Amino acid sequence: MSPLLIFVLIPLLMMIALFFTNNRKQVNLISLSGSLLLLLSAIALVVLFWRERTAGNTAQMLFAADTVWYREFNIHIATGVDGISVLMVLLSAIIVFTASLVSWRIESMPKEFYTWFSFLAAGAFGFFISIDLFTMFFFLEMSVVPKFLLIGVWGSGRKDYSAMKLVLMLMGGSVLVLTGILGIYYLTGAETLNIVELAHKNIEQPAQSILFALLFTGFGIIGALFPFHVWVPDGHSSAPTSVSMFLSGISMKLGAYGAFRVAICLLPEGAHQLAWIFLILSGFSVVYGAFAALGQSDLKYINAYASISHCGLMFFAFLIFNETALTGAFLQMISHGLITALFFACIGMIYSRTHTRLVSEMGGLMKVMPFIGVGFIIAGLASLGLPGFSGFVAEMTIFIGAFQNSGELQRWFTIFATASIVITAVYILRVVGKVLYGKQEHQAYDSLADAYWWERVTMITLIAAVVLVGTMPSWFSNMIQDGLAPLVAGLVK
Amino acid sequence: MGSILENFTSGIIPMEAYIFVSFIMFFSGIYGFLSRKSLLMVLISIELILNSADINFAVFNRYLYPEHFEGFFFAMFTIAISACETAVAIAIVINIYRNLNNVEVDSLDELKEPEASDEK
Amino acid sequence: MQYTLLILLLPLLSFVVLGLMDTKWKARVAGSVGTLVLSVVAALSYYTAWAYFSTANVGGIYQKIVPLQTVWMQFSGQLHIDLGILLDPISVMMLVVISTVSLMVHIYSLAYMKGEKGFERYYAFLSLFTFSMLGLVVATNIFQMYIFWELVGVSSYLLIGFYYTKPEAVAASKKAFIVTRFADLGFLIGILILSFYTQTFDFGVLNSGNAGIFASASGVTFMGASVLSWAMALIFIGGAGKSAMFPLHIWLPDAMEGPTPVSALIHAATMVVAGVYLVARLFPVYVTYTPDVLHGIAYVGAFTSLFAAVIACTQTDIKRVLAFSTISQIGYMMVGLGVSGYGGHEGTGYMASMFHLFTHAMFKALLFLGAGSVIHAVHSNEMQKMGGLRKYMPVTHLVFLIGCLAIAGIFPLSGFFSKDEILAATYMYSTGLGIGMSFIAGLTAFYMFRLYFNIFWGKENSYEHSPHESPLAMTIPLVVLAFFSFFGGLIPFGKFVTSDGAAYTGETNYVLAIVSVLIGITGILLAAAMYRKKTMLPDRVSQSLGFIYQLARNKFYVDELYLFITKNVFFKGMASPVSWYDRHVVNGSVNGLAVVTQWVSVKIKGIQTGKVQQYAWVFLLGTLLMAFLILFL
Amino acid sequence: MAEQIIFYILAAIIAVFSVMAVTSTRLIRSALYLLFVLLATAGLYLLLGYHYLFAVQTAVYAGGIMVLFIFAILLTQKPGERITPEPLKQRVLAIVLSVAGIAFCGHIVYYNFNRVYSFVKEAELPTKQLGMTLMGTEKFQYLLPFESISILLLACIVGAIMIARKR
Repeated sequence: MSPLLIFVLIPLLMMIALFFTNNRKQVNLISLSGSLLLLLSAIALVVLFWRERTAGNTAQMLFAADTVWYREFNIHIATGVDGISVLMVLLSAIIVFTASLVSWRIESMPKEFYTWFSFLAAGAFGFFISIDLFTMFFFLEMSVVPKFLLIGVWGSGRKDYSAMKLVLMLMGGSVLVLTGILGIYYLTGAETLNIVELAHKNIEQPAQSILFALLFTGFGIIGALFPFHVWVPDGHSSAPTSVSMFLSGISMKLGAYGAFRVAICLLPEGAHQLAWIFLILSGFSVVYGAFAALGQSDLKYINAYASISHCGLMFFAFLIFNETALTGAFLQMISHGLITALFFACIGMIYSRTHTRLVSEMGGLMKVMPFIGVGFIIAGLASLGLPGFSGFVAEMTIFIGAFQNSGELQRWFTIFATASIVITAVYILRVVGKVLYGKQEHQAYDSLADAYWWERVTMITLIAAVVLVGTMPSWFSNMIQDGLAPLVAGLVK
Repeated sequence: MGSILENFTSGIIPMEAYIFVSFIMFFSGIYGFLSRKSLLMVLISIELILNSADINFAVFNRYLYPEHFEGFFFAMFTIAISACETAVAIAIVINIYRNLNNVEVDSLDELKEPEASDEK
Repeated sequence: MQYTLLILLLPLLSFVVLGLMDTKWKARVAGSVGTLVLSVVAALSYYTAWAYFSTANVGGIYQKIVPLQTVWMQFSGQLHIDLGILLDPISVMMLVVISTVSLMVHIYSLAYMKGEKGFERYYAFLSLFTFSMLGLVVATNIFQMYIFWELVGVSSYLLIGFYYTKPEAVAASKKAFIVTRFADLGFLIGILILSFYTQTFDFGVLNSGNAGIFASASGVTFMGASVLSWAMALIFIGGAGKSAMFPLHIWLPDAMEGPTPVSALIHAATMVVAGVYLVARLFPVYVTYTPDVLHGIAYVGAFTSLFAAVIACTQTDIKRVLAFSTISQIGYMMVGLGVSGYGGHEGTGYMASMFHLFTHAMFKALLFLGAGSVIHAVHSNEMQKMGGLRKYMPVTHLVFLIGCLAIAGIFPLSGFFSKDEILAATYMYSTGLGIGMSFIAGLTAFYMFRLYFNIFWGKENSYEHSPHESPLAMTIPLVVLAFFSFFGGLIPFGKFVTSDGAAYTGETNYVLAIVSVLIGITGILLAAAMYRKKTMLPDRVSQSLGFIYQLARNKFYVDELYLFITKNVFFKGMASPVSWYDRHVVNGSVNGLAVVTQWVSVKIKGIQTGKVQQYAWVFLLGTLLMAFLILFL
Repeated sequence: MAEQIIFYILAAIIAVFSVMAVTSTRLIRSALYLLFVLLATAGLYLLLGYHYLFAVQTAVYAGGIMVLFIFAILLTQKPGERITPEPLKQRVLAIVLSVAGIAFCGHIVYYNFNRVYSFVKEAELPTKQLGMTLMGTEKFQYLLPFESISILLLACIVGAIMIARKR
């Protein structure tokens, strides 16, 4: 058993503990202490990881452990972390912690809500720490199903429709992923499912391209790649705040992470063969998402389309195949996860007070709730790529990396994608200007409360993380490059 | 048919004759099962089918393995089972009659999703 | 000289502390803290300037000093983003300008912003801006510059939108940010192209004159121009956006919705000249490798200058007049750079441009703060509501007059010297352009004195409560700035700031100087004739000009054009169709898939009639067929 | 010779009354025809020398089951009521299938039976041997099925009462 499995165990234990609770206070206590424990473990993991590395441990995966689960099909519970997964675990821990806090006062059935939320968290953590394709898939699925309940029961608006759509589309993605995984397994001789070992095996060419297309599309659906993004706007807008945060903060990253770890790293030739298609799709996705965000009137829709735009940039960077762009892609994953979580948290707080998410219904809220307003503005500025926040670092790394690619297509699309920074600025400022500034739309808004302590903790945690990434990017890029170093050799032609 | 006629004179009733009788009974049963609306008629058809099977059991036993009793006993068991089946089935029929006031097969679609019948 | 780091860190610290304390501190405390920090910064800047100019001159050439440099972000390959401090004549000069004006604005605001809601926030933002602007000028590499470039943009956004309950202010701040952001896109792409070919961001390397680093770009052309020209032109677009060059100037007049001291600091003295500074920073590259772009810069500058000057003659909002005058003067600086050559006498334009930047910062800040003082007294921006104020506000009147004389280029005020150098360089480059610039100088004198006479002379309005001189905290900065505006021109600038670092003394072209002064005086006299007393003359003139007057009055309808483009092309033509497409086509196809699935399921469900006999029939038929198949096939 | 004649009479009864049983429009008549068929079948068992089976068939089927049928018919049907004929399509389909089945099976029987059988001319099976076989636990002895059937019967009795009782 690997020590890493505590990241799965803690949420599961939380579920058991939640089963025995019988009032809101106990539920809150358990969810807070559990998620705090997760956050502390994640920080401890980062420290331990870095200590191991500086002590000279050069293994690709640290804290690796491997337990046979089902010998016949070589299914193992294999866990291990490199620099990238450590950061992903940290990101997940931050989001889970803040998302648990945001739903502090969820109206109905808190016990059940947190139970399913913990289950979701267990899936996400498990995905990031596993290095076995089957375990990965197992955890991926684990993080899909609870979403149906969380959105369908605790959501708002057209929640049944959205929950159904989201889960069906994610399942569709999973099917493609599963097909791809089986393809990899059998075409490499049905010996192992461990991604570290699989990386040394070769698959013949036409098969590689087909498998790559399957896997990249599958993970692309999960990661909201155009034109498979349609679950994002509906899903995000119907989900309760903390689930929105989880969805865009972690779920979409599962797709991107998988696309890189599985599709690109295991099938490099197929990736090179088909890169141009997905490059065009993702480059288009960036600008398309931004434009679509511009045309929305619902806050959550705006942010959902913004997420599509930003996630498109991650996929775009993956397909550039150089270390700088890949570093940027992972920075973007972290950055977008944090920023969008902050954004959704603020939107949720505003929604819970004004009971509307329509931009036209709001105005002058800055005066009423300055704390939330400042958080919202910071989220906006970070999202439009202001230096000092994580978004800038990530986007610039991607753009610089992408432009270093010698391909004409890649460079033209980089220029195309940079246009998004202007459009992003337009829709962000439009929203900020309309929602927070200007004159108050309704007199009733006067009596609204500013952020409560749990909301303040949420926002401060997220803002601190965003600023930390934005000002000390080299800490993070070093971690990422540590993970990339063994992988990138096989990728860069 | 030639051999059957030939056997007619040879003194031994041929096995085919028995089998053929059971076929007629069997397919009459099939016809009844498929075509009749009344549940009781369906039950009667089932009795015919079971009975034809009994004949086959007995005939095969007698002609092919006269020293054994499998066919014999299974025919007997089948009779017992058909008795059970009829008892339960008739209980059900009576119950249905109480609820629906008729015993037609087509009226038994309570378990089906109603909208599909609307579309029909 | 590592203490220069403090120049950056102190304002940042002040921002963080003030920002975090927010309303927990009393307004006065916050203001004092901000001002105190800034005075320390200013003192450090002066000391740096003194130390730099007294020690860095080695062999007659001012060296570039990099006291601090740290790798902020290492990319694979050779590229890395550094954060560092670069001291050379222009950055040191900018340090002095920024810290001086910023300090003056800090002091001035203590009185001007007194009692405003969000006073602490205001000081926090001022500190943020000062930090960003200082960081911009000392940037050691183009990417660091871009980082701070964005930061000044956002500080400008926050300060313009300071009165966030006022819709105009919100709209103006949004406009300012988006327009400059759009220009920054050009800047960013320029950086990407440049870094792709040169594999460096570092100014030291780029400006080293080493042709080797541009070798890989040679011969690469795109649409008839070399790729390097494209890169440098795109970078200039970034500068043009910040410096409000035509056609990206539209945000600057609107930006006057912000508090007046902010206009003085950001939109007159410092941030708007960042574009000029950017071109100056990369001047060796422009002049050596892409002279075509440099010529383009000259013409863009000249056109903008004329364009803005014409508009300035027709505006009635005093801050807007000043804003257009700023645009016009920045155009001057661009012309100066554009016509310049490299080194020695050839580089007069460069020196003159920097000189003008310096003097302009002083007298334009003075003018804005003076205008602020007037607005403070009259509570309006409109010229019509003013008049005859010289009696009520003697100090303001005096310093405003000095500012106007300086900008009009009257000897011996600072504006005369710098403007004269630019004109000299322009005549050296092209006589036609020179005559144009001289004409603009006359226009400048005219509209500035139109402003001056309208405020301080003319008919005396009946004021609701009689205007009074501003408090000491406001007049002291005015006097200090007036002092600089008056005597700033006497600094032998050519000794300190030149294109190649080597000092030289330009010989004065007396004919040109005298002619310029005469043109200036003509403009002043014209303005005096029209506006000193209330006459019908201005109306008659505007009526005789008719159409052209209306055009200029409405700023040549550029705003309307932009509005049309953004509303109809951007929103209606792009955003709405895209979101419609997404909702209906992409989303619709997914939903369509669901509908098809459901349809098929309903159809298949029809087979499941629930009729036992049908099932049995099918079952038996199947059995029969299978038996048939098994036995006979 | 007599056996043959008896057989063909029985066969004719079975064939005719089977068809009539499933085509009659009156339930009570159908039940009666079924009774004839069952009795004729019992006669066939007698011909085969299975006397005990004959007895069981007569007692259980003709006696027990038919009584149940008749009661059920009388309970659910008004006297003299005719069943409205089923749709032609349904009947035709059923006939097609049945005839096809007969043709198919008849074809198999006709071409594949080679009289490998031997008919044992023993008058009757001794009932004692049957009893021993039924109660024995050796090979080819049937205690276990017998017990299973008993339990099944019991379960059916309980079940039938449960279903049919008035609530």
